[in-house]
Amino acid sequence: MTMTEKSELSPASSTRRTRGAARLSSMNLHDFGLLGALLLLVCVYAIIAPNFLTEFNLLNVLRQVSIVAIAAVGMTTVILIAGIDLSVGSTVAFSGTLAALFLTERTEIGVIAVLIAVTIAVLAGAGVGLLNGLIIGLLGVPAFIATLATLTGVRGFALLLTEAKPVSVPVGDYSWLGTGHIGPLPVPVLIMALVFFIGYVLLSRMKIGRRIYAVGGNESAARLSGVRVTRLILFVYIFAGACTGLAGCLASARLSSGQPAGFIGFELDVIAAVVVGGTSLMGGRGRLSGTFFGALLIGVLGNGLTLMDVQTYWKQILTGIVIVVAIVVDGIIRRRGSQAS
Amino acid sequence: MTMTEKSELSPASSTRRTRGAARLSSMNLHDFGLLGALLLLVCVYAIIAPNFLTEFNLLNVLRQVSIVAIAAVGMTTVILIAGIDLSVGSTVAFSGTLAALFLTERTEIGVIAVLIAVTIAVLAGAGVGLLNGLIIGLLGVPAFIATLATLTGVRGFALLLTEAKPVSVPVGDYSWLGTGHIGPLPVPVLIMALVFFIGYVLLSRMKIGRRIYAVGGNESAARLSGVRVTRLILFVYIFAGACTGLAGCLASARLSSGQPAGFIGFELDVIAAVVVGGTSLMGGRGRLSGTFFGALLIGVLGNGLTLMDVQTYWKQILTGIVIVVAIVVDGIIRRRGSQAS
Amino acid sequence: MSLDALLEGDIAGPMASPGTVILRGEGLSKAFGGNQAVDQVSFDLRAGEVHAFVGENGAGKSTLAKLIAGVLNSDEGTLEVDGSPVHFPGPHDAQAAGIAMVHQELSVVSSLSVAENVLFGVEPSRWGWMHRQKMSATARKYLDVVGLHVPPNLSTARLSTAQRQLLEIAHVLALNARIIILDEPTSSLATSDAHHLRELIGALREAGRTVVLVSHDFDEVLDVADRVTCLRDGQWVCTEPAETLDHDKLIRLVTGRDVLVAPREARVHTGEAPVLEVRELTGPGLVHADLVLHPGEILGIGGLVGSGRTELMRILAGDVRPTAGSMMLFGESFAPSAPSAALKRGVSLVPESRKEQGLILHATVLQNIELAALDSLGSGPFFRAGAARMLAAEYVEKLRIKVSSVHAPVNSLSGGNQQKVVLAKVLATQPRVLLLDEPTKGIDVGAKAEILTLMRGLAAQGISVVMVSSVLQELLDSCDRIVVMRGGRTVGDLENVDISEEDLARLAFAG
Amino acid sequence: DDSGGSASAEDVDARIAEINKSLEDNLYVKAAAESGEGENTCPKTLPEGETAEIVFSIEGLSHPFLVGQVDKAKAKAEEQGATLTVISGDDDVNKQLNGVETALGSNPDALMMMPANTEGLGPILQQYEDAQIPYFFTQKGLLESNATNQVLAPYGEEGKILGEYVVEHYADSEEPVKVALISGITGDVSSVARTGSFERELLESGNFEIVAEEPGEYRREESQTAMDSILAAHPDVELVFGANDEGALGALQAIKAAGKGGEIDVVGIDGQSDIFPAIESGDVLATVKHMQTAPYVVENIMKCLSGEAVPAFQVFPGDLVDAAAIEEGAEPAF
Ligand SMILES: Nc1ncnc2c1ncn2[C@@H]1O[C@H](COP(=O)(O)OP(=O)(O)OP(=O)(O)O)[C@@H](O)[C@H]1O
Ligand SMILES: Nc1ncnc2c1ncn2[C@@H]1O[C@H](COP(=O)(O)OP(=O)(O)OP(=O)(O)O)[C@@H](O)[C@H]1O
Ligand SMILES: [Mg+2]
Ligand SMILES: [Mg+2]
Repeated sequence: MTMTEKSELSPASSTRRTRGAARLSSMNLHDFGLLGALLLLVCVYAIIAPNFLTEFNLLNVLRQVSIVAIAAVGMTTVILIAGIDLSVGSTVAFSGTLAALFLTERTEIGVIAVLIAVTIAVLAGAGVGLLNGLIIGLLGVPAFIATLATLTGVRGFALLLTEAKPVSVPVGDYSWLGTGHIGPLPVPVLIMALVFFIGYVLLSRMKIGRRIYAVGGNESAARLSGVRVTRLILFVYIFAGACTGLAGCLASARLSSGQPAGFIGFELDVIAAVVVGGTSLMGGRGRLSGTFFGALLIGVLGNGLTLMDVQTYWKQILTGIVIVVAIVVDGIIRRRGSQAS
Repeated sequence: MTMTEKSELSPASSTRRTRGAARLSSMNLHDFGLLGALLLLVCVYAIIAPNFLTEFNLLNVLRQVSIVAIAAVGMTTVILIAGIDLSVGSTVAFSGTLAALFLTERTEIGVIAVLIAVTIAVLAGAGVGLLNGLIIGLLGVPAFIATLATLTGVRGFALLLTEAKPVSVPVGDYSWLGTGHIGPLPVPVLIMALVFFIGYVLLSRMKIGRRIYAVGGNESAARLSGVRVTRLILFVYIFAGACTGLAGCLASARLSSGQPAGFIGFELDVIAAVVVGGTSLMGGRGRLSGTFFGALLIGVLGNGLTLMDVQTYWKQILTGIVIVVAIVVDGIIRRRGSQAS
Repeated sequence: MSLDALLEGDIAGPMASPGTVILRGEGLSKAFGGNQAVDQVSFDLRAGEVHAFVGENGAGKSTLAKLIAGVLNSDEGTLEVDGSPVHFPGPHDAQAAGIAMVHQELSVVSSLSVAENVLFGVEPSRWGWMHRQKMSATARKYLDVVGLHVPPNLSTARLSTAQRQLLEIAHVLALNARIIILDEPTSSLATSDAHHLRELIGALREAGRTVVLVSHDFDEVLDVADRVTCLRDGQWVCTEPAETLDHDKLIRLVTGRDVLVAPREARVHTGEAPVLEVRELTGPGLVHADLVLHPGEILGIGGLVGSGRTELMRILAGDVRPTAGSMMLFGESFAPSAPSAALKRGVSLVPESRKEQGLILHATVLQNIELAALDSLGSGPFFRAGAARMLAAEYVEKLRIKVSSVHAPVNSLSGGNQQKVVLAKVLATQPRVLLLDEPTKGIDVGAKAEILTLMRGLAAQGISVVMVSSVLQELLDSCDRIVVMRGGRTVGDLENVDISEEDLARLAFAG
Repeated sequence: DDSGGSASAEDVDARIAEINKSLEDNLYVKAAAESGEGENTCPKTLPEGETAEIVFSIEGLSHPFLVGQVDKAKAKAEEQGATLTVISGDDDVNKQLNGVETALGSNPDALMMMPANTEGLGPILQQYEDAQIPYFFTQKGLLESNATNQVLAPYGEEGKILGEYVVEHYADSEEPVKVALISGITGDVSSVARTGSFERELLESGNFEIVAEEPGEYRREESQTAMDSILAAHPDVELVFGANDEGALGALQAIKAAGKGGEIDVVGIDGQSDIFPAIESGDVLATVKHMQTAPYVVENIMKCLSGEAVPAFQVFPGDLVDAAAIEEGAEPAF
């Protein structure tokens, strides 16, 4: 076996250490790029935006970000398999409205009722996800157009349910989900942490995570390696739908009402968070930590601009610019990172 | 050399004719599938929707479809290179508003002024396209996120321009563009025909058309075959922007006003038309004729539902269902078509 | 870690004693549209044998293999495993029955790490939870066995084609199947790795596994196979014990004729003014390369996996920019900013990976062939479809591409014919310098001879050819001069007179 | 629906009952009834010499009326020596709530809100109450809340005023007049109030037949498309009601495109500047001015912060504007 020994000395193996280092640093560099942008923004705001660096405001931002971020966990898995879910806004409205409808007739809302309402919302979201998954995985309709159709259909259904009227929830344990605290931490932030943890386990600690990355990276290869792709697509859309349903539930808890006409365009915020977080729309590449920082970056950006009393039109223009800059800078940092080593 | 002679008779060559036929029929079958769905819809409506099959109504549908269809020509080229343009709604609002701003101060609007206004709108659209192209082609930002950023930014800019006020255009030659007729045919329909003709020449009769399909099919193969990909991306987004600008101009002519806050979500209609028309979101596959029928299908669908006085929520639900069904049926017909031969 | 130890683990499915038939196909047929790819084929596989499938490009070898592996479902015929009929709706089901396949079109997932690819589907885990610490160690065992020495946590995107090929073999070993199908596993391996693979296959046989080997390399087939099944135009021709065959017999079985490669005329070009001169070229993957190319010369480039040959070709083709060094083309400086610029100067490349860089798979043969030559098809910005059709028809004829019509999508062609389409596309640009990176990868003996003849013809017309190949014998057979690369450097430049494979190998490993 | 015969009397009665029911608990209709009743004071008064800091949370800024609200509120604030911070909700309930939450962190002296919709504001308003920051509503509001003062939109009144005008305008008509309605945002309370009040007025007079109702989303392009279809289905329609002027102008555009300019009457509500030329040229019959309420609220805030009591509800219906009114010098509302 001289051959094997000799080829130990081939260039590929001599670069083992540097390569390994490169991979490590490029992984960190990505988060570093985003985190850098985030820290920069925080510093700038700390100086120029009044009341930015208060505990109240920072917890506020976290709480506001949490709903987007929870939906973004599901969206990350969808984008990792090179899919997309445009129906998120409609699903948030739909699931929140359903939960509110369940609660609205009650005079007393106890823990049990709240749990049932949460379950209803999550199941409603998972149901929409199942529908998406069936249209995409079984019927073979491209995800963009399939979820565009459910965007329209689910919205129509949500509006139909209540004739477009918002549904009030009597104040009680339910709104605690959206506005309460445990210790210093807002409840939605804690729920967000839980969802991220579940997402992390799923993507990084379980076998199904490898399959998600594989299907996104090279679907036919994954199929040839024995992945049952249709099942996986179904699973991912159902999971994403459940996350979205939970987000819808928290949104309705926060607003103490189901808003069948609300959250139009919400999916774009969610997708922006995921993509700014470094997940590739071509599938197969990305991580949840990036999604979190992406959501936070966009949330902090908007919060500071509001505090600084920037006119809303300018806010829109600046948001567009910052998103592009963030992605470009992040790309440069990553390319540098992998060249330097 | 008996073998070589034999191989002339091999299955592959004996199927030469059938393959050719298969290709022909599968190409036609696609349009046939769509056309079939369209005809079916028309037949159903002719029976159950009052006043559907009148000349007035049919011309009406065509006129309403024309603005979406014009933007869809540009969108088809973008999707063919595996891109996407989410900024279309904002660009329609922006370019129409600019054209209206130019005209609003005038008391008399002559042909020259109209031509200048059209040019302004088209250039404004092309400008946004250039911006998209630069962000995507030069900076390497994914098209989805780049145009999501311009969606936000351009909308902010349009609103800023007029403080969200619609800009009225004095009635005159300009509104003729949107509402006039030449012979029995509405002007926007004729302009649409012209844009489709230009698109057809570009995609099917010019070298650049071949390159567009190639870049969408396999970007690195196209690059190695001498396609200057960045330039092509720039060209395609500028062309699409110009189409969108023209659509914005017609929209403002039709409404006799620029609507900086209007056309939110318009891009989704445009994308739906292109994709229902059979163009693949993965790039490289699709045709303009499909786009036209796709736009028409969606337009006719909505028109008939309105005529039948279907409740707006149900309209949304039905639209979602019909889009999915159209794509699924079309896929089945195409698969049948290529198997049968 | 020896292979034997690795193979001790529980394998999927029961183990049969050597020699018993464990899989039988009866009257298998598969058609694509009107094209009968596999036509009434019957065969059997025995425990502990190496069974080779041979045949021309498009003969149906891969299709047959895919029928066994559950990737395709047959139109007619039955499959039996251990005497009972089976039906595999998907690859997953075949894997469950102990059948795994390495595909001709490489299918690693480049967004996963090397270890994740190796252990894909068999991650050390409990109840769906991965045992991450174990992964690297387990993966490294398989990597060592196939001779791929890269860190298990490296991103697969950084591997070269050959390294990916080895990775896939490691993966299929990790699946621990009892029937292992290898579809042209050595087509992009360097000679040394290919030899190593032969040893590996032998070890698998010793361990009682069944290996199906699809290959165009008859030396390899004769070296490792116990039995050989030959297919022609989708039909079974014969199944013979390997001992009864030799190289010439195999060629006749496969092609139905004698393939004669005219002996190479030794030609020396060094006196003439060079066409291309490369000095001290440095770039990604390239440390220092010198190269001189003369008119009408066929220059071979040899070397090991990852020695920088592909990177050199990409720089010459304008696909990658060098960081230092100079290039001269026909006496003028040459610094192409993009492939389009190189094409304008008459430099064309047949890239290493036809799937990723060579072809638009879903597009037609016509659309692929016309692409690079567009500038010459029609005047100004307008395109003449008629001219393009004629051009494509001409090259389909010239290269004998087996295709029903130029309107057939490229992904319906067999691997070898796809390779010819790439060649046609490049030749249609009428290059003055032709760069070929592994041009004979996956091509059958007959076609190889045709391409060789074609190259000679081009060279005779004064076109200069640079050819990278991992098969040293192929370089010796066809090139006037051979440059050897090692570690991103050119380390040897030999006139192809009286040199042997050993000379080249010695240079490639360590001067 | 067959537009041939006129609807039976029972149908009309049933429809009127339906409208009455839908308007029964309509905030705007109720608020108008309670206008001027009750009085509130602020929890704290502003120390002498300090500038009042007012946060104005508005549902969005994508409509000229909204921009007008902000402009007029700013002008009033400046006049009164207060600073006004504007936070737009970008037409989204959730984002508006974000803004209101964020503003709480800067501890303003008063909050003025024009909400996208009023459901679910309870918890955040409670936080403002806890922080002793008084809150006010402009245009849209909440019946059961501790808002100090609400100057609400007269949506119902406007529909009624316009309806009365139309009834009188067609008093001489022999046949029932065929009317098409282009409502605003589907299900939106404002649209329900305007369209319902208008329709009720017409139905009660007995001289009108409603042949079609389509949502126009308060937007010109959607209204035009809706009108295109109405014209196709009911070519004999005589009068079109737009739930706002944008809707009326969209309908007008469709009528002209169909070559029926001058044959069909159009009415709208809002009194926006675009509609004035159309009224002058006779294309549009009339509109009702929809006045910005924010400056009244700013005034009330300042009064309240200086210790005065302010009324709980106020509703100020605008004037009807027709060609005659314009001749007499009526100005657009925005
Ligand atoms: N997916 C497909 N669609 C249509 N035709 C196909 C498809 N796959 C293979 N074919 C056709 O089936 C025949 C057999 O192809 P196959 O890939 O099995 O050949 P092969 O013997 O493996 O050739 P090679 O040595 O070139 O790999 C060819 O004529 C090919 O064009
Ligand atoms: N995109 C890349 N990024 C980093 N390293 C790369 C990249 N592409 C290739 N390399 C490395 O550069 C070296 C030279 O690779 P190259 O593909 O040129 O080798 P080669 O001699 O053509 O070998 P092969 O037989 O594998 O094609 C290898 O070590 C390879 O891993
Ligand atoms: Mg093959
Ligand atoms: Mg190589």
